[in-house]
Amino acid sequence: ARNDTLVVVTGTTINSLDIHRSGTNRPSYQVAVNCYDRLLTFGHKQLEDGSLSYDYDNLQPELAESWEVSEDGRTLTFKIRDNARFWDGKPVTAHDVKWSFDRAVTLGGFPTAQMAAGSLEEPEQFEAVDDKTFRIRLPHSSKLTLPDLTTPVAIVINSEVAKVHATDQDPWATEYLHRNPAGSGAFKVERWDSGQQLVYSRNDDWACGPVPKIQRVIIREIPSQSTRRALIERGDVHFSQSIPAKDARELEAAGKVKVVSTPIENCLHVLCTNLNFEPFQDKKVRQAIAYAVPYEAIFNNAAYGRGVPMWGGDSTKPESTAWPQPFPYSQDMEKAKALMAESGHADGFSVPLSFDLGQADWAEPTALLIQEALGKIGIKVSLNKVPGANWRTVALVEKSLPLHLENFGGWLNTPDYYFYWAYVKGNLFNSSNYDNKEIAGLVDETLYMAQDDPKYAPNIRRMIEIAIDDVPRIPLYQPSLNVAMQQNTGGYEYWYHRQLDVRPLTLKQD
Amino acid sequence: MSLSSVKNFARHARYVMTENPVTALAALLFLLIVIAAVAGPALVPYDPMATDGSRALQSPSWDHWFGTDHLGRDVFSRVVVATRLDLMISLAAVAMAFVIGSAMGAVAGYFGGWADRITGRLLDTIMAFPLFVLAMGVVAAAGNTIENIVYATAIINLPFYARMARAEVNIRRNAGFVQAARLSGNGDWRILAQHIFPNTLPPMMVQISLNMGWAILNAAGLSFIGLGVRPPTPEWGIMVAEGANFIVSGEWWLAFFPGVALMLAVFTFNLLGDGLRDLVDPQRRT
Amino acid sequence: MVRVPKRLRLVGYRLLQAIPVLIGIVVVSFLLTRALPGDPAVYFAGPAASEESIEQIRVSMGLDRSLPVQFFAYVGDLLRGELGQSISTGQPVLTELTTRLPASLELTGFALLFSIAVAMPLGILAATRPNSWIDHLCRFVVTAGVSLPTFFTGLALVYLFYFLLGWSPAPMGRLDILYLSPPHVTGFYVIDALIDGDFETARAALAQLILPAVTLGLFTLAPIARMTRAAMLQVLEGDFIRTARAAGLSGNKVLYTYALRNAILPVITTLGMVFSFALGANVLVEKVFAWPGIGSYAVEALVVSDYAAVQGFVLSMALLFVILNLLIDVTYTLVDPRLGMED
Amino acid sequence: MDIKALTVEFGTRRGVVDAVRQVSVTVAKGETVGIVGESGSGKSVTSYAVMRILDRAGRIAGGSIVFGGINVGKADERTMRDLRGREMSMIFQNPRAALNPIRSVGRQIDDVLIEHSLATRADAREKAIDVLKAVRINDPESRYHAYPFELSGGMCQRVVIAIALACRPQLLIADEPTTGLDVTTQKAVMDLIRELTAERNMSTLLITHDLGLSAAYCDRIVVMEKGRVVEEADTATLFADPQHPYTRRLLQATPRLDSKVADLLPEEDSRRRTPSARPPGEALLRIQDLVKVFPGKDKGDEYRAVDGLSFEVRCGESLGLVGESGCGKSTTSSMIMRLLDPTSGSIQFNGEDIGAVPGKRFAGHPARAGLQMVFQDPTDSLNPRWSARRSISDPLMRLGNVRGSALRAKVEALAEMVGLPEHLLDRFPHQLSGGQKARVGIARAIALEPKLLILDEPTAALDVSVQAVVLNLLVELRERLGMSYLFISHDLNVVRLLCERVLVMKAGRIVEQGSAEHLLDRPEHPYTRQLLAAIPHPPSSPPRVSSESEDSVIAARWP
Ligand SMILES: Nc1ncnc2c1ncn2[C@@H]1O[C@H](COP(=O)(O)OP(=O)(O)OP(=O)(O)O)[C@@H](O)[C@H]1O
Ligand SMILES: Nc1ncnc2c1ncn2[C@@H]1O[C@H](COP(=O)(O)OP(=O)(O)OP(=O)(O)O)[C@@H](O)[C@H]1O
Ligand SMILES: [Mg+2]
Ligand SMILES: [Mg+2]
Repeated sequence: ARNDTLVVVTGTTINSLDIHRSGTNRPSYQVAVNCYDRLLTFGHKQLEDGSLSYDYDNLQPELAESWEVSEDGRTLTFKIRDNARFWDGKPVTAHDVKWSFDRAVTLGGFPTAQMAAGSLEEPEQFEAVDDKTFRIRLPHSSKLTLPDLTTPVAIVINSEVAKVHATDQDPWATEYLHRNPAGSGAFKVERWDSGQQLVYSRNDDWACGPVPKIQRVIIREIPSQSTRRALIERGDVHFSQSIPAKDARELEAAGKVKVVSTPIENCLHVLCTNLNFEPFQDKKVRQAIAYAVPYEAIFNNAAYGRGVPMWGGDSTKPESTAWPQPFPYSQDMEKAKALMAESGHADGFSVPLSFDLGQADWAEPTALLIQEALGKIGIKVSLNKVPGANWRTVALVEKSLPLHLENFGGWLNTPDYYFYWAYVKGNLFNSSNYDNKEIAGLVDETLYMAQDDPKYAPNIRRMIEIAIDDVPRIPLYQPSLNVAMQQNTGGYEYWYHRQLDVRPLTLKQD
Repeated sequence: MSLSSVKNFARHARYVMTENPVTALAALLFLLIVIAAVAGPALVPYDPMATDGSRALQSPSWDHWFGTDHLGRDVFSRVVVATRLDLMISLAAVAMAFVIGSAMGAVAGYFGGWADRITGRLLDTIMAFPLFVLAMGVVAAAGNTIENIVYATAIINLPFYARMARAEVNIRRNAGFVQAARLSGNGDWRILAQHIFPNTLPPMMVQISLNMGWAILNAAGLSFIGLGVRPPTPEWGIMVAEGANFIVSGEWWLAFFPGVALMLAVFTFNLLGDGLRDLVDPQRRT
Repeated sequence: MVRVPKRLRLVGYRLLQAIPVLIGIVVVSFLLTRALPGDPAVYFAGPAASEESIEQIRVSMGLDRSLPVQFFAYVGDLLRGELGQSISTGQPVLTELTTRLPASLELTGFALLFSIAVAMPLGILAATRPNSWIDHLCRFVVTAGVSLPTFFTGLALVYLFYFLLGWSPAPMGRLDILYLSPPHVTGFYVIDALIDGDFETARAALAQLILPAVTLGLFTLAPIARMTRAAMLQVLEGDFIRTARAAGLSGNKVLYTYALRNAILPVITTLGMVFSFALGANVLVEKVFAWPGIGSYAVEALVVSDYAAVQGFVLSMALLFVILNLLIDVTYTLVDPRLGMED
Repeated sequence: MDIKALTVEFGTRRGVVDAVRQVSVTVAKGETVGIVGESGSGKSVTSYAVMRILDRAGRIAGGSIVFGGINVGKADERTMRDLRGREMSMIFQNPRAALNPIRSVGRQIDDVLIEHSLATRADAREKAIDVLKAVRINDPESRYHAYPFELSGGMCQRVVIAIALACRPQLLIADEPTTGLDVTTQKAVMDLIRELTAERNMSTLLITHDLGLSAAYCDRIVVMEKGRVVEEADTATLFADPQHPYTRRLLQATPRLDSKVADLLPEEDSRRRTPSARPPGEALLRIQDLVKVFPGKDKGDEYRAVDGLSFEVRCGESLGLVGESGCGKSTTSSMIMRLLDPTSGSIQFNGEDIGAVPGKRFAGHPARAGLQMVFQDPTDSLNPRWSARRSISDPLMRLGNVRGSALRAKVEALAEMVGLPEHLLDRFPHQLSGGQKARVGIARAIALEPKLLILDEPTAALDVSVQAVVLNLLVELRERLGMSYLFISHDLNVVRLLCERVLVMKAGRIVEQGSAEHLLDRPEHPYTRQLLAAIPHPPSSPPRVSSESEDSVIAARWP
């Protein structure tokens, strides 16, 4: 039986089987990916290194057999597959889609915010025209809506089953779905021992794609990173998700297991200055820091060369709209010192550099290197590890960390989407408290604009130009998502949501 | 203290050591640790904080006796320099626990009654927490500064001293020499402080030395779960904890040397206990 | 005879004594959790949540109320047997505790078994030959055991016995992937598998247990061995040992029936302490061996300020502690006829 | 049994110590031989060597011990094990400690019987009960299941004897079998041993420091000093005509019915003192209806340790207080000393009711310095971490307000007064002998020149020879400082040496009082008579035979 069972190790805990529930953590999203279907999905493409990735430019049907966009782009009509059935045999209908979308926009929290990114904000927008036809009305056309329908949030739930378990206090059956997924996806949850493992077993009747090759997938949670490495290296597990960069480099060099590293789209590891703090309000100080950061050392010693350098760009005026792209800074202590001297803080100052305990594996060496380098331009840095629970509060909600390491990445792969979250005042990931009227205006104008709109490219370039000049966020590098697998394991595909999609995986018989 | 009593004490110390070779070994190691703590920063060949990407993760060699870590820092220098901090953490934590704990215990044991009952329940409450978890809680709640680590360690060590002091004082509170002290016009507090308490010291010494070792381990454990001393301060526990992730990839020296240092220190403290007791026990004097 | 009621009364008195401790624990755990940094509402709301949704969740979790109100609500829940829901694992705390506690107890129990099996003979050996080289060696060995940070020992053992030698199974928790967990009876896999008659699974569960148990056990050798030695030494000096020897009793009879049984009393007390100590040390060992126990649960919960989970954990530990002390008292009264008879 | 030129060595921290040197003793069948000598003279070590149960550090370095044809020094451990218990056995001091505290006494006897194949598991119980019967334990069937803590000291000693005699050995070694028991129980136990050994025609080796005891029970006596035998003779001969000066000193130090304090020391000893007869002054201390009730665990079992005591001590008077162990003597003295608060009654000292001042606050009371006490156990009463000098200084500093060089001089003067060599002042208690510790205690007590000194069995822990010196010292101090004594003891004979008037106490009450002479010669209360009869006497004053049966004596103590 071992031949059609795939064993995956991860370091994180799956805490719910329902992505819509509040409190559900990121690792749990994989259940939505593997056990539920969405209306749409992306096709895939082969990257330069030969590995597979989803293709942002290639929308494909999943539950929807076909879809139509109205002239004005404000009405989307989907035809549901005839043969699509939930696990209990009930056909998937437009009513299920409506119920699920209603649920996502009503429950609040993350699912609602993510739906809103696609301009999907209230139940009235969704209509089940008939059993197999589903319609969405948009307040305005948006290039983000269709991609947003591929996210793990936009899943379709078996509404009949859910309604049976709904109560007055809990009209959306969160308690039930939390433990009992009810989907139509390629895998069902066979067993879930919270904190230990999750076992998927194949849904042989899956209609929305080729039936997976693998019968069972066991996701084992192993908190110790070195144990995970030992397990994959000794061949006791097939697949290790999200391995540290160092392991990726060494395992690849050793050649016993396959390592795939994919630069994470629309994601940056950045050093954020917080403009609420006096020294950082001075652009010169920010630039001085950007010139003092030891990019090379960080890339080699913290990222182990995995990822894409984001320093040493050619010009301060970007030519392309590619995002992320290297900023034109690199370590130049003379310049840094000169800028410091010019600034109002010639004598330097003291500041704590904070990072998330959960990100320590790259953030800690990075922070140490930055600490040492900034010391040389007179900025005395102390390090501050913030435990996970507190991180989101102090960094993102209160935005009270003067200097910190951040790693936001947007799911939807457009620069304006990134800018929306990270550079617009008040938005969650703008932990710098950066406030620039022009960027805010540009983002507002561009966010829903189609990419082939003539104003799109200049707008984007302008945003990037301002970001380069103002540097509230100093990009360090674009990180990679690293995974390791046995030689007999194949079919791995990178996804923007960074969850393991187990559906295409294969296992060579040995 | 007169010269002769100093001499006497030295003779006694020598005797204690010759009688028990393990104590002598422990004393030697302790001396080594103290030297490293006092003179460490002056002795080491490299700046323990200086990173250098070009020499990251080198295995032990002539230049770097204990190798270098992932940021190219010299492990030997870091291990030596860490001695001071570790020694300070354990000394401070144990001193605090000892002073407060034994005072509480002594009062409870001597006066009995309500004082005793309240202290007893308080200690039971502390003891009912798995101690390491309590330390975690305190540090998590108050923040992981060195002071908080010391406080947390002191809190979890406190019950041991309190209980011990209570028991030791209790068996002596009606001893003949205490009655005699009363007749001599000593008040309760003076009797407790001058007559009874010093007599409880020998068994406490063993506890102190055990706890010193334990305090270091505790700090190391906190580091392992990410609540310990903040980087880049060199501290054995955090070095082992960080180095642990490198064991499987073959960079054993990262965890090994600080681990050995940690072990040696704890080991020394533990072994020192019996010797210390013999040293402060007048009964053993000749 | 009057012995039984007197002892019963002693046990009852102990139970009564536990009440203020439990109250203390409830208060301390409540205050401790509220002192934790981080806002559970923010955490619970998930990424990209808006301020209103955070506020909404704060209200639904009751965190907008004043501390005393929260405390009484908490106590009220407790009295109804409600421990609440853990936000980090999404499970009711009670379920988590009932599945995880046996795992920790199994680990700790085996560790102590191992530790006793090694430490007591060492202690006896050392006590019968005080200040000999054997004595020094024993002291050396057990001290070495307690000097190593448990996580370091654990990792080293994993590296050696799993990674390099391959003797031990993958450190992936309580049971290898190949096996299904045995039907739940006691929650201890080894015992449950044996009850089920499934020796294969029992063997596999045992194999998983060995390394973590040894790691934890090494750490607890020292107190047990030291106490055994000290108690044995003291007892062996006793007049009644001399009487027994003068009456011509054999060496073994004197050593085991006379000396050891007397020396065991302080050792039992130490065992109780060591047990609660080991439960604390579990936290680290569980993390290394991916052991789904209560310790690793507590760490996670603490780090994410999971109030209900931390409180539930602390309470269950306190109850365990009270039960343990009771057990020790009962054992004491079984071994020591004097108990409850003297003042 | 024949011991020839036995030498026993101990390896200690300061090299090898000869505890026993060239000792030769023979014990014939049916004979009772006593070994006497002061503490540390090697009596116990000799007997341990015979049993071969020396400590690990000890070793038979020379000589031979032949027992029934077997050379004990050379025999292997198996033979020895068989020999022990079966051929020779031993009774120890402190019977309670000599029994396994957590094993029922019956089982302990079983163990011995089974070990020596005298019983099987099946019939062990029955045989053990027989053994218990033989040592006259009441109700042996139920006592079989008793644990040592459930038995009185005397009963424990009977059980120890039962264990020793279970295998019907040829030789019984009794090492101070009665220290720790009070006089009446001592007599009962010794009589039992005598009876049993006579019945079975056993040899007995009785080790004691009490010459009176050995005189009463031994055929022959061996006197040991510093590890050597200095004299050996028939009991009668020894007492009539002691040869060795050490023996003579020992004999002399043993109080007899007619001896005076001074007689206890050799004539040439400068420390001899004779009390002068002075008319008693006015009442210094007046006790009225003093009661002390100790609360028990339950309401019902509170204990009246002192039950309505009234007496007075006059200025310059020495009052004796006697009674068996546990009758409330120490409780009374603690109350007078204001270490313990009485339940009711008054304590008037110098006309002031000091009983009304709580003990807690008495430390600062002006009368504190006038009331001092010498404790029963000199070791326990000295702070082990303090040198003798510091112990003696303590009251002077606290209450006398003496500091600096004056303090030094005063302490040295006190040391001289109690006969403590100056160089001992800087020693710690464990470096002093029992007699020396007693002197430190006395020096401390008289440092403030108290009006009333209570002596709570000040010599109970001391050897007779040391006791003699201490008693004379007390006489001298009283003459010099004009103090009043309340002398507490369980030994009427000792009390008489020092006191003009004696109170006899039983169960918290006074049963008889009068002048010392009168009480000794014509005791009226039966209890007083019992106490007197129980004291063993050296032959020069033949022991009086008690009319009471021993069982009633024991019953008197354990109701
Ligand atoms: N284990 C030992 N190690 C070293 N010296 C010892 C040991 N046991 C006894 N001695 C020494 O042997 C000497 C004789 O001791 P022993 O116990 O025979 O005296 P004793 O005559 O029985 O005295 P007591 O009346 O106090 O019982 C003492 O000086 C003592 O210090
Ligand atoms: N603190 C106490 N609590 C309860 N009972 C006590 C206490 N102190 C003494 N007793 C009891 O009071 C009685 C008298 O004790 P006390 O010490 O006065 O006797 P004693 O005559 O001095 O005896 P000994 O000759 O053995 O010293 C004893 O039965 C004792 O058990
Ligand atoms: Mg003796
Ligand atoms: Mg007394």
